Amino acid sequence: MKGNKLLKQTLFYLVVAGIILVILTPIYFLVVISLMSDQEAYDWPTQMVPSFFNHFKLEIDGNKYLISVYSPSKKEYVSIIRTDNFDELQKFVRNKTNSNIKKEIFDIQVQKLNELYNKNKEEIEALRSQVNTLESKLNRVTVSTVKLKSQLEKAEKAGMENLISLIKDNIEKYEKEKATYEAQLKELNKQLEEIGSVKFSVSKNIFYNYVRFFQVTSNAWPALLRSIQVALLTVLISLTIGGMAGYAFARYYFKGKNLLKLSVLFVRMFPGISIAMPMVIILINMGFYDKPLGLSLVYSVGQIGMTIWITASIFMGISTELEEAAMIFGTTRLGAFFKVTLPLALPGLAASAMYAFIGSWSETAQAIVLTQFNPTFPVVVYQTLVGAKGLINLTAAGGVSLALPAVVFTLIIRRYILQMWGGVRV
Amino acid sequence: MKKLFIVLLVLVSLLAFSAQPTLVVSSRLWTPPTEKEFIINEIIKPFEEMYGCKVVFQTMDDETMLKQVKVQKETGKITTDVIIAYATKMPEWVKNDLVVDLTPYVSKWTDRHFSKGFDSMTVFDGKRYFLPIGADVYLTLINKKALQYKPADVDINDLTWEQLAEWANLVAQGEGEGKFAVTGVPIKSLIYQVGAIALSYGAHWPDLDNPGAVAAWYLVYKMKDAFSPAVKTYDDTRPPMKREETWMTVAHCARVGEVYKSNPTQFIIAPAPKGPAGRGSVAGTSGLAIVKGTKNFDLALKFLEYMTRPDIMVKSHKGTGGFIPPVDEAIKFLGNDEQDQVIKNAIKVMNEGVLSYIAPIWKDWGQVKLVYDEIFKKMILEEGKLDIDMLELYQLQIDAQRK
Amino acid sequence: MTKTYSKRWIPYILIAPTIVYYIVFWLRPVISAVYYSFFDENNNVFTLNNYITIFKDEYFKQAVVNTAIFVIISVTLEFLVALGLALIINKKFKGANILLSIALIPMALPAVAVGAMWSSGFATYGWVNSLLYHLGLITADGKIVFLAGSDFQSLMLIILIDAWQVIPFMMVILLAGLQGLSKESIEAGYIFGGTKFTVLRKITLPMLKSSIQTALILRIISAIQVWLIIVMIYGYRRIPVLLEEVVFYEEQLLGFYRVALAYSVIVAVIVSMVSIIYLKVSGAFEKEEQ
Amino acid sequence: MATLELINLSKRYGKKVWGAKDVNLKVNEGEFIVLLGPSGCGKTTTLRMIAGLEEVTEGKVIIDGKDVTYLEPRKREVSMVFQSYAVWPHMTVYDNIAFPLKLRKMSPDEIDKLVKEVAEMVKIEELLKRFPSQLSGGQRQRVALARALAVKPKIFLMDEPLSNLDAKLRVKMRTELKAIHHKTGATTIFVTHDQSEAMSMADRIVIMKDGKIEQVGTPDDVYFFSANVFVAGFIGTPPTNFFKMNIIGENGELHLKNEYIDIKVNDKVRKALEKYNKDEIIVGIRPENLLITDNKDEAIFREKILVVEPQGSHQVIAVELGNQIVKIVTPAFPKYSADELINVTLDQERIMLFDIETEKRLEGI
Repeated sequence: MKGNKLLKQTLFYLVVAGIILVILTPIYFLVVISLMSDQEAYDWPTQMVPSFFNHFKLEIDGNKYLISVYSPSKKEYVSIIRTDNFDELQKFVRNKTNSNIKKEIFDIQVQKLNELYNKNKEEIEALRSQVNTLESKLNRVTVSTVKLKSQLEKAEKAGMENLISLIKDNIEKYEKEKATYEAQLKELNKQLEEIGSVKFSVSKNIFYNYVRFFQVTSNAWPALLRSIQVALLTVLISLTIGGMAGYAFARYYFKGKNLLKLSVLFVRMFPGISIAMPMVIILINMGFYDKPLGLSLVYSVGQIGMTIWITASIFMGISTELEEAAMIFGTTRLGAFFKVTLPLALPGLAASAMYAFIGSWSETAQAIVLTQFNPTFPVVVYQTLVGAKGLINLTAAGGVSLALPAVVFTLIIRRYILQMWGGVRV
Repeated sequence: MKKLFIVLLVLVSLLAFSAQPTLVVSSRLWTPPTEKEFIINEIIKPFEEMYGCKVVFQTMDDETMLKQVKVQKETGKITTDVIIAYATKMPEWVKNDLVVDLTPYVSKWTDRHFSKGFDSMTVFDGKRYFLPIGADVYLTLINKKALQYKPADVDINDLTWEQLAEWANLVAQGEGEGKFAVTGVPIKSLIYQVGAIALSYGAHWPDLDNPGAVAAWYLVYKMKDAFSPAVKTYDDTRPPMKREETWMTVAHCARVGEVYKSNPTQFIIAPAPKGPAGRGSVAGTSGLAIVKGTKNFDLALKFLEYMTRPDIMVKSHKGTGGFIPPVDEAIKFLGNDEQDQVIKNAIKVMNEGVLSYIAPIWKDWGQVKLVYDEIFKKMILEEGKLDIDMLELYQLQIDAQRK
Repeated sequence: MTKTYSKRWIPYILIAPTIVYYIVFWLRPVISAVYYSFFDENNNVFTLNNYITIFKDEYFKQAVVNTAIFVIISVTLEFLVALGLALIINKKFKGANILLSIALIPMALPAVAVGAMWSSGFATYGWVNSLLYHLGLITADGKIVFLAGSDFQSLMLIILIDAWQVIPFMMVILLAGLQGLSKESIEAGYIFGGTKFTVLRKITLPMLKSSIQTALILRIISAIQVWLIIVMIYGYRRIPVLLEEVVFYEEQLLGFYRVALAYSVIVAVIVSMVSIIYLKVSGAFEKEEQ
Repeated sequence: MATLELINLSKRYGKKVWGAKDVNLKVNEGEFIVLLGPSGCGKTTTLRMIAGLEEVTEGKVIIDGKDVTYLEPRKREVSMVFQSYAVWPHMTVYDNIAFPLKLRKMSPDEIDKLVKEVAEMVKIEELLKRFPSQLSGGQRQRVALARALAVKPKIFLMDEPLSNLDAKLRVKMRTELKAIHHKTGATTIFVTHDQSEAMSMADRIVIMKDGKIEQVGTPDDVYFFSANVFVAGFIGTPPTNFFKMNIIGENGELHLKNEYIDIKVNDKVRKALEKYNKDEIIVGIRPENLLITDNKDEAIFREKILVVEPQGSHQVIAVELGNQIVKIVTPAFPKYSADELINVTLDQERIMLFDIETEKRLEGI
């Protein structure tokens, strides 16, 4: 019996752990990718943790330096650039690996490398030419093998038994040959690495993507402030207007109450995207276009309904008698509201405000249409990300920067979220 | 929580606004953050210093730009001064009377000649509305890993479509999965990728009912196993190429250029492959134009003059993706640097190639694109059967989009 | 009788701002959208062509079917999982609060982040396969091509991705409802011989009805209007759904803005009908009338 | 201290439902009035109309000769103790009491003095710094009381203030409230549904039913001279036994008779019945007025005991007549037990007769 209970409990916690994993894994990877360099982010398999150091290999090839970086995924060095210009190399390596190679370190390594190279010059050249021959041999064998394989498929389809065995023999022969070449090549490369290259490690700037994201996102800071402005205005508008209606819902009976209650749903029924254009015209005529206020006026349309529901449920939780007591003891109806009901509703209202805040914080689709020179933060992030299609790590950094405030706010109001939704009814 | 609000309010109220004579430039070109950074710092800054003004350089997609300016016109409050739009959208700009006819001003500039090839897109009824900038063609991009499967007789810089197809098939056979990338998501660039082949085979692109087009689709059909299995979801060839999910592609020079420049030791860049009719590629260009009704016309004109100066053109095009400067004089300013690879290859295609442009004869180009997307999905990916009769039926859909 | 002290007007004063606001910022644009959906883009004459274009479009039927499938499966799935989660969190156990905190995170993520997360995840060389590889579940050659499935499979994938983000929202509403239930009535269920399942089905759920209604109706309305996540992962027209088509007509094609408006009207009509049917069937109207 | 007058006070909800109808009441200075009645009888509505919390449909509320019917609550100079106490949870006890005073623009010193004074009066001096959430129900009740006292109102309104307390505390508070009233002499309107509360505290009780006043009177009045069947039935525990009886003249004597009971009336009753010209009548007999006797001849009925409920000081005996349970209260001794056959007679001095149709009490008895 006891064992049974233990088993049940373990099972229960396993389920809980499973749920947490399912929720967190994608977010975890988004964060990990945002901390990875361009080189790491596109390697397969994606590493479970971002690296904190980059290991470089420097070689001389022709008159130029060839620099490679160690890829933990491939477990080998991957060449990244060949150049004779240090500034170019430094800039490239920084963008590619998020490591800044200092001139002094590079010079020391170059000196070492030159010594090594001068000492083994002939050997290196010989090895390199051997590698080249081997590579072309390998190429020939590979191509032949693959061609034979596709012939084999055709033969098998046609059922030509005699050909099949013939081809198979050939493939076997080629593959053996290929294996030898590969082994030799590996050996040669290893020798070449020993006598012709220097290796060194440089720490990686783990937050480089974030720094870079804010660098390349024009006007990120003003946009951020503007976003806060828009969100606060949205909160203000939706909370005053929606809060008033919410109070009416909680305290009074009036005609059309049910209809208005459902209007929250009606507002959601017409696709918001399609009214964005008429909205632009309205806002321009009112002089609010491309202004934070204009944007918050639009956001509030969606938020007011929710605020009504939520505030109504909050106000319903506050006894009318408290208000009546205040009225008896000397306040006006309004005074009773401000001195008694409002302070009591404040935590719930704050939560509802945060809700509206988050809602307007991450909205992109309408903001793109409704702003021009004064975009909100999500819009600049979006614009950067559209351009950064081939830079998933930068995209991830942008996404995380955008998500972070919203997530933090959500966690702050977590305590109140349930209270907010407590009395909400369709 | 109260305190938090107060702090935020103070922060917001600290927001200062600066008032300066400013030129607003909206561009669909140079959207990648790195490119935008380069243009702002290396190209626009000198201009600002030269004329003591401020330039707001915004990047956005063509549709948003058009929508914004349309609304500005409708409400009579023009705030955008200069736009950089793509060729396919130019007719819309002209039709809606949103841009200024630049012919009288441009004719006075003697130090530059815009590439004739793009006149069909930028000049309407003999009036030049757009100054071409950032032209594009298609280029081949190969990951060096594919080299091991390269048939011996193939010269990458003189590749034919047949060779590329064979090579791609060998890679697929050897690796067990297709490694060739095209953009399989609708309304993206598939029509140009197939167009490059079709033009190489002498097709009258984008029509489907001619031998060249059939030959092109036949080639695509032969490559049906060479496409990456996830090709249907590529809206851009950059991520799969960088991820090494695919090893080969023929794509827009800017995209290809970006991937190439992300690791020049890993990739090989080459002109688009050849066919019996030559090196086919669809070409396009973006264009600078001045928005009608701008209050800063003089400054805007100065900006256009500056941006299209051959040396500035080369500088801006070299510093960014892989677009081609569409002024004849630009070639003089190109060096022999390895970094010029992309532009050089692109110019090679532009000079030698069988080029075609998107003619302004379509009601809606997106619908034409969709036809290609559908053929690719249905015939190549799903059924694996090339049906020439069906091509003729699809031609009817294309014809329906003709004005 | 000098002054009439009446407060009957107070509620109307309180709701007036909301109504005015809705009229100015919602009804006006909606009416103009509906109005223009009946007019030709070029020469502004009355026409039904915008609607005819849609009904003739073969993607329209597909969009309706796909949307229906999406709504039915995703709402059912999300509801069941959300209910399960809510029941789990509602149990007082160590870490229930942590679980709630974590469960709320997806709700707060902006679309941009979600798009980046999943498109980098479900790419064949993305992190999902990497994770499976690290866990030893697949080999380097055995990568699962998530995005290459048939249209139906793709739709299912979208449903899963969407569920990941939407479940917390439903869970919060249900959990709030659950916490508001009186413990005694549920305990009474056990006392009088109910098993866990019967108590859940016969007592807890019926008592939770209005929370369930709220969660479902909000979810159904937004599920009919799903599009962004689909476009972010599959692009336009691979899995046509209603709103994706609206956006497609509006943003991707030139000169189809009014068709897009007409499409919106159709979507709005569909959403309203579904909502009304739902509210009727679930009995929300009757409750209102009491 | 003030007088209060309600003239034809009515409250209508919607089109037909009356919360209170034609309530007329005159309250003298310093009087302790209890509004008593079952739930939904309109007593709270009436109280709220006096307070100004409920809109008056018709009629007038007059305080100290001044018509306040349409005055805001705060201008009526009344104070109130609510059923749920309505102690503001976001203020300390001190602030709760001081808040109304601040609103009256009193000086801080004055406020402090007053707060201390009332706190002492209700014995919560040591709780002043606490928040309501840290108080027990009884303590909160005292806070509400202190708050109401502090403002020195013209009229003191109490809406079932004791109903949320446990039984023992309720009885204790009763005494305290009464004492405080005695000390302050404030005109008080007290709403309750508990008749023992009403009886023990009220100077006068107003009994209401369905929005109307049934009877106004001192506790003794309403108990001994209940105006109608409802009041007679409502007041008193166990409730009055009612019998529908026929008036029959036999051998020159008048009998009230039904299937089980036969009462030979005395002169006083006979006199009262003279003006009554209907055949049937309702007879109300309080349980303590039914007496158990050994004398068979005196008995009005004879029946087996159904149940005996000992109460310590007395015992309640139930017998079943047909399907009507009749209750009898007798002293603690002698003890009776179930199934015992008893003879029951009555104290005719305390018999109550009601008109069969109007249910009103016959005059003169």
